[in-house]
Amino acid sequence: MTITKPVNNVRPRPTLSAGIPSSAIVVAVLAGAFFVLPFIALLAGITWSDLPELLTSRSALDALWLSLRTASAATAICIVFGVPLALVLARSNFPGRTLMRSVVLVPLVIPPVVAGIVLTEAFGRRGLIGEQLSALGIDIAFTTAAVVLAQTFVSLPFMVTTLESHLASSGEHYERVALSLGSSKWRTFWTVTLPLLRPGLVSGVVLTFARALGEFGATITFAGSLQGTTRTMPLEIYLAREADPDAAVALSLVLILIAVLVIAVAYFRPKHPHR
Amino acid sequence: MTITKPVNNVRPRPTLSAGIPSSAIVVAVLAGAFFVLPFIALLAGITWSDLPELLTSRSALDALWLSLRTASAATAICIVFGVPLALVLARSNFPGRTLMRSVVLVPLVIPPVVAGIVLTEAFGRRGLIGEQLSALGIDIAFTTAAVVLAQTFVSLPFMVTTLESHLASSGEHYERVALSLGSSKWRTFWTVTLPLLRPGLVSGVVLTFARALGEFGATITFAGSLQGTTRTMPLEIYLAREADPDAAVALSLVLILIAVLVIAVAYFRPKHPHR
Amino acid sequence: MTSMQHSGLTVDITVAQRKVNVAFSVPHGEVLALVGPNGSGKTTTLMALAGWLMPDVGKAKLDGTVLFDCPDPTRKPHKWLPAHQRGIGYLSQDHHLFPHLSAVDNIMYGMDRADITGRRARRAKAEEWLDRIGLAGYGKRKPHQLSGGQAQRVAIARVLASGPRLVLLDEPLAALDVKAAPAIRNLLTEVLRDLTVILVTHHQDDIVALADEVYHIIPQR
Amino acid sequence: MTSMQHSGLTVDITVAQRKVNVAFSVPHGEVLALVGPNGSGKTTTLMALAGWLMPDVGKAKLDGTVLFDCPDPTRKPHKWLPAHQRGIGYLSQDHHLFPHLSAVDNIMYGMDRADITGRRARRAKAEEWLDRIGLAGYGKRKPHQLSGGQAQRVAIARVLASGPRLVLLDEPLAALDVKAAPAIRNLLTEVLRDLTVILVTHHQDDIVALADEVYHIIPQR
Amino acid sequence: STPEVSESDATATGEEATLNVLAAASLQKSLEEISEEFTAQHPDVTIDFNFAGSATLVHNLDSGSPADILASADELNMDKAEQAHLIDADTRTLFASNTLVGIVPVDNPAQVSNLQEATANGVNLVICAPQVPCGALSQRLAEAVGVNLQPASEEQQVVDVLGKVRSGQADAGLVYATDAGLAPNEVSTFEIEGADEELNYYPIARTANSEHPDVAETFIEFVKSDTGRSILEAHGFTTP
Ligand SMILES: Nc1ncnc2c1ncn2[C@@H]1O[C@H](COP(=O)(O)OP(=O)(O)OP(=O)(O)O)[C@@H](O)[C@H]1O
Ligand SMILES: Nc1ncnc2c1ncn2[C@@H]1O[C@H](COP(=O)(O)OP(=O)(O)OP(=O)(O)O)[C@@H](O)[C@H]1O
Ligand code: MOO
Ligand SMILES: [Mg+2]
Ligand SMILES: [Mg+2]
Repeated sequence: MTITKPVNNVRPRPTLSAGIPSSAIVVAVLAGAFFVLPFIALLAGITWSDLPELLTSRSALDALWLSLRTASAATAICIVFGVPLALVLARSNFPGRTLMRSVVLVPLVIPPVVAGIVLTEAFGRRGLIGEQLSALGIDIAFTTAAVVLAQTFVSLPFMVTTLESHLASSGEHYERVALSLGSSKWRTFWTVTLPLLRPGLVSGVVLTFARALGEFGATITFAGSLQGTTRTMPLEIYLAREADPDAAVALSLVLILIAVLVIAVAYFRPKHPHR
Repeated sequence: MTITKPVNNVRPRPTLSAGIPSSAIVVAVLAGAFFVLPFIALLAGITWSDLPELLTSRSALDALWLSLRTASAATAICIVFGVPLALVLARSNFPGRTLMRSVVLVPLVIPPVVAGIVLTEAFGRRGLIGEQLSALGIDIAFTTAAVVLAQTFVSLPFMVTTLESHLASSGEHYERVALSLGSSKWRTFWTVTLPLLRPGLVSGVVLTFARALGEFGATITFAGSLQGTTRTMPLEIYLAREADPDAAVALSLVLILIAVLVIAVAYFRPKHPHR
Repeated sequence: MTSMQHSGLTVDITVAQRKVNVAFSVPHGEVLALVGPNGSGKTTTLMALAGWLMPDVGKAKLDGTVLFDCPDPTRKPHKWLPAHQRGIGYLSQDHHLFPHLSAVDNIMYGMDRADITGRRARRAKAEEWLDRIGLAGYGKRKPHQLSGGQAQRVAIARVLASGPRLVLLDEPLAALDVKAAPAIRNLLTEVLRDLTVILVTHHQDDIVALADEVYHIIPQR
Repeated sequence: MTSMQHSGLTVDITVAQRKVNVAFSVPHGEVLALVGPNGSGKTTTLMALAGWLMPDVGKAKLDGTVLFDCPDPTRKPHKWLPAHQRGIGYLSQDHHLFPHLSAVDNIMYGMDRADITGRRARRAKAEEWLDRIGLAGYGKRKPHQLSGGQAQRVAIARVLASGPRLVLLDEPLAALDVKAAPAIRNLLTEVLRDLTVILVTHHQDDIVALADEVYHIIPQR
Repeated sequence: STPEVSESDATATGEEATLNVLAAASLQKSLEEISEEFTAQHPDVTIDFNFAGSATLVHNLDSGSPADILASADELNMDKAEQAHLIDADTRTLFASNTLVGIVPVDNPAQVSNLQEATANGVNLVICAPQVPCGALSQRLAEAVGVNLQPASEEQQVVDVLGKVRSGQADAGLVYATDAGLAPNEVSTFEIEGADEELNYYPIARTANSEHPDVAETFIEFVKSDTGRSILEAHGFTTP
């Protein structure tokens, strides 16, 4: 056998995947169909000719713009709050950790409308904290800030849970190495913990943003519904549904397109990922 | 210095945590307060004397039992569907993977009521598939099965996203080693992939179960609200709110207690975890 | 062995991006020492043979079975036997013991292939292996509760216990202490007697003690 | 060195669960070879010194500073300096290069402590280190694109470049080839000249070439 | 005067019947009470309710929800059901109506006592969105009275309006009289001039696919009977 000369102009073959059992692929295809079929039903149900008018109506555009702003703000807050919270839950051992972990997940399990009631009792004009804020002249009732607060409240659990499980499964080897190279805890956090947490952050951001974008019950109960100020896309969609369910489905398509865009961006991976 | 004799009756000191920057702890405490305060507001708002009567009413018990059954069934289905789907998304490279990933996340972002409409259009009596099923005498709309279907639809994205990010960040080294020891793909999946996926499964189950337990909009739209058959806790709570918001909050407390229980069980860790 | 064509291993591999290009053969039942400087392609070669990495161009044949045949870097290979059907035991440079299994369960993992049936028979066999590598009594430990050298020895036992036709060992003795190294070397001499083996090592002692032949990889710059 | 009390390292450590019990001292500027069979407690000792693990009972003092003082296994230690304040460079048995950083960025990581300021000065210094370990031109590679021996060398450079007062090396030469091993050994001789060092090794060559003193750990059974 | 049950009816023959009633959520309390009275007289009949917003009910009915009776909170949704032939138009009848009232928190922080004051600057007024029945009614009433509503929020449902005034988030709100009665300790009511001219009507009808048409019609009769009317009135509805 002669030695073949090296080929340089060819994309290198990747390391091989360990493979997936074929029965798992069958189930995956079935499960995929379970998602795709309703999605097709949705597309089939849309009256395409009505779409342009529906989507460019003043109220729809207002709602869309409001939703984008509030969901982005809520996601940003969830990152700022969620990362430290997940760190503390995953890597410290204070008493009451399990309790804290459960409390963080409460907004996930209570119906959103109840979340709205609870938020009112805490941050409303007569609420535990709201009253103090009111005295200081800060009134968030019926403002866009209330929308962001509601969205943050219901979506933070996704961020925290996702990040915590990633931190727990990745261990602290690299952090220890960094400290032994003289790096402070603060610097280690920024240069080691956070970059290595990337896959967790991506999935956390996707879940959080999606949940914030779809939030309805807590928003309407706590923040109200006024065009341009508090009426986000889901509220607009619900209102549209009263008169015309097809319009509701069509408006949902916009939400879906945004979600698809966000997901595509979030999952975009650099060419040479580290494993 | 004399050599101290070994101490055997003492719990071994654990390997040290790499530590958390103190500013992160401050933010975590703030974020924790953000969750705890509404929770306290919630507890403060409950009229404890009304509680026993409220919680032992026939309709509340029916709803509770129904919620537990359906949410458990939905979680089980999400595991069966979610694991293969996540595997395929994380470890294969078929064209349209990003599209598939987005489609899987669609139920997350559309408002639940729209999810209900879409499910009707797919699985309802006149739906794409529902029609065929109807012809076979299978009618799922407005049955308990419809509740499970609705819950599965809205909560599967959590399972898939969580598992996928775990699979992506853990790599395939151990799977390769197993294959090289002659283990089939199928056995490798059960003996290596799945056990190592444990932290992801735990957080996936927690998120999925919580979301299924709290599901309202898709259920009422696709399955209706019939006591004992389709009226789950969130629907019961929603009805209670009409007359008495305090009752709604009190009923939510039951959901919260269940969630806390599930979370405590899910996060229970064996004494000597492998890192 | 007379007929190298039909028995033993023949290899010819090119991985362009890593500047690796090797071609050699190992007669059935012999031990080939694969030596060369760091980065010359020893691990790359073993990975290709184990089925963890696809070479750009290459072909390998073991005892008459074609393991893979990749004539063209731009096309799918003519043949590509998946890793678990090759009958090859590979001790990688990082041992990768399964973190969720105890030492004894790690050793038992590959025994399917070794045709040892029955849970009790397997466990007995695994305990025997533990004894042979000087770690009797350590069976219940999880990998992270073992020292570097202990883990390395368990990994060696795991590969050998799986009954491979071809054994690939990437620096098996690197982490071992002055007593264990010769002991394990003796063990290898005994166990590997009838097997076809590729041994990667940087140590003359290993070559002298274990190898029938040596293949030097000369790096291309 | 005359005053061992005030300069250099004194150690006395007990980790009951691992049956580890060591006590020794290293004068400032000398190299102590820490040898002993697999599982005797070499890595455990280094981890305690580096601040990765708390001994049940123990005390260590470096150049007059108490690193830790744990008189009672049931109580909090009297003193416990956190890892990043000890000025200790630790090359662990698994090198743990940061997977998200390139080779050159890995080497630059600890230069804060070495008081090299300015990004360009650091980069230049790191390139110099790459050259010294024979890997000029490999700076942009991520760890998973390096061979075992190459990664090991980068890890050595990373520790040395961080300017530690005390250097702990756990089998630094294990993965190195026949040419690199002596070359790195020479490098170490040169770099470690004025530093206090503990070197874990199983190889007589290393001891002869590098060590001023040897401490044998005799395992307790 | 309870209507006589005909001999051909399922209940009379001892055959068991279950009625499925799709009803607007705001009717929950009154219909449940009425059904208790009804089943006391007809022990073989069981009544299962499906309470939701009226739009949801019509959607449910359209997609095959088992149902014998539809009771909606507005005529618009009943019209939709009729157009889709989901109900038997001959059985459709109005059985109750509702008027709008103004509500304020009991301590009335903004000192609101009529609709004009409720629309003043700096008063947080909440109403229903014009797309839903109570909002449409509010709009008509405001026009009739000649005020310009400047709400802080346009809610999707009456309960949301009530909830916001109840919790003190809002200073005033417009709700149905029946809703105002749900929280007598937390909100005070003020009358709106001309409100009794603008009514919201509740229609009820037997569905087209009812499995027990006779029992269903008997129940509808019962809702409209004196017993039914007195229960509805006790909950704040006006009856025809
Ligand atoms: N994923 C990768 N991408 C690109 N180059 C790689 C990758 N992995 C390894 N290399 C390069 O390929 C060459 C061969 O590496 P290999 O691991 O086969 O060396 P080796 O002979 O096993 O060396 P060692 O003795 O250090 O283990 C090296 O120059 C290495 O830097
Ligand atoms: N997490 C742990 N829990 C319990 N025992 C452990 C743990 N880690 C290590 N050990 C045990 O402690 C002893 C000392 O281990 P250590 O890693 O210090 O050995 P070593 O001298 O570095 O050995 P080697 O030469 O193999 O690297 C060993 O017997 C080992 O099995
Ligand atoms: O009873 Mo309704 O349809 O929510 O106004
Ligand atoms: Mg190698
Ligand atoms: Mg060691």
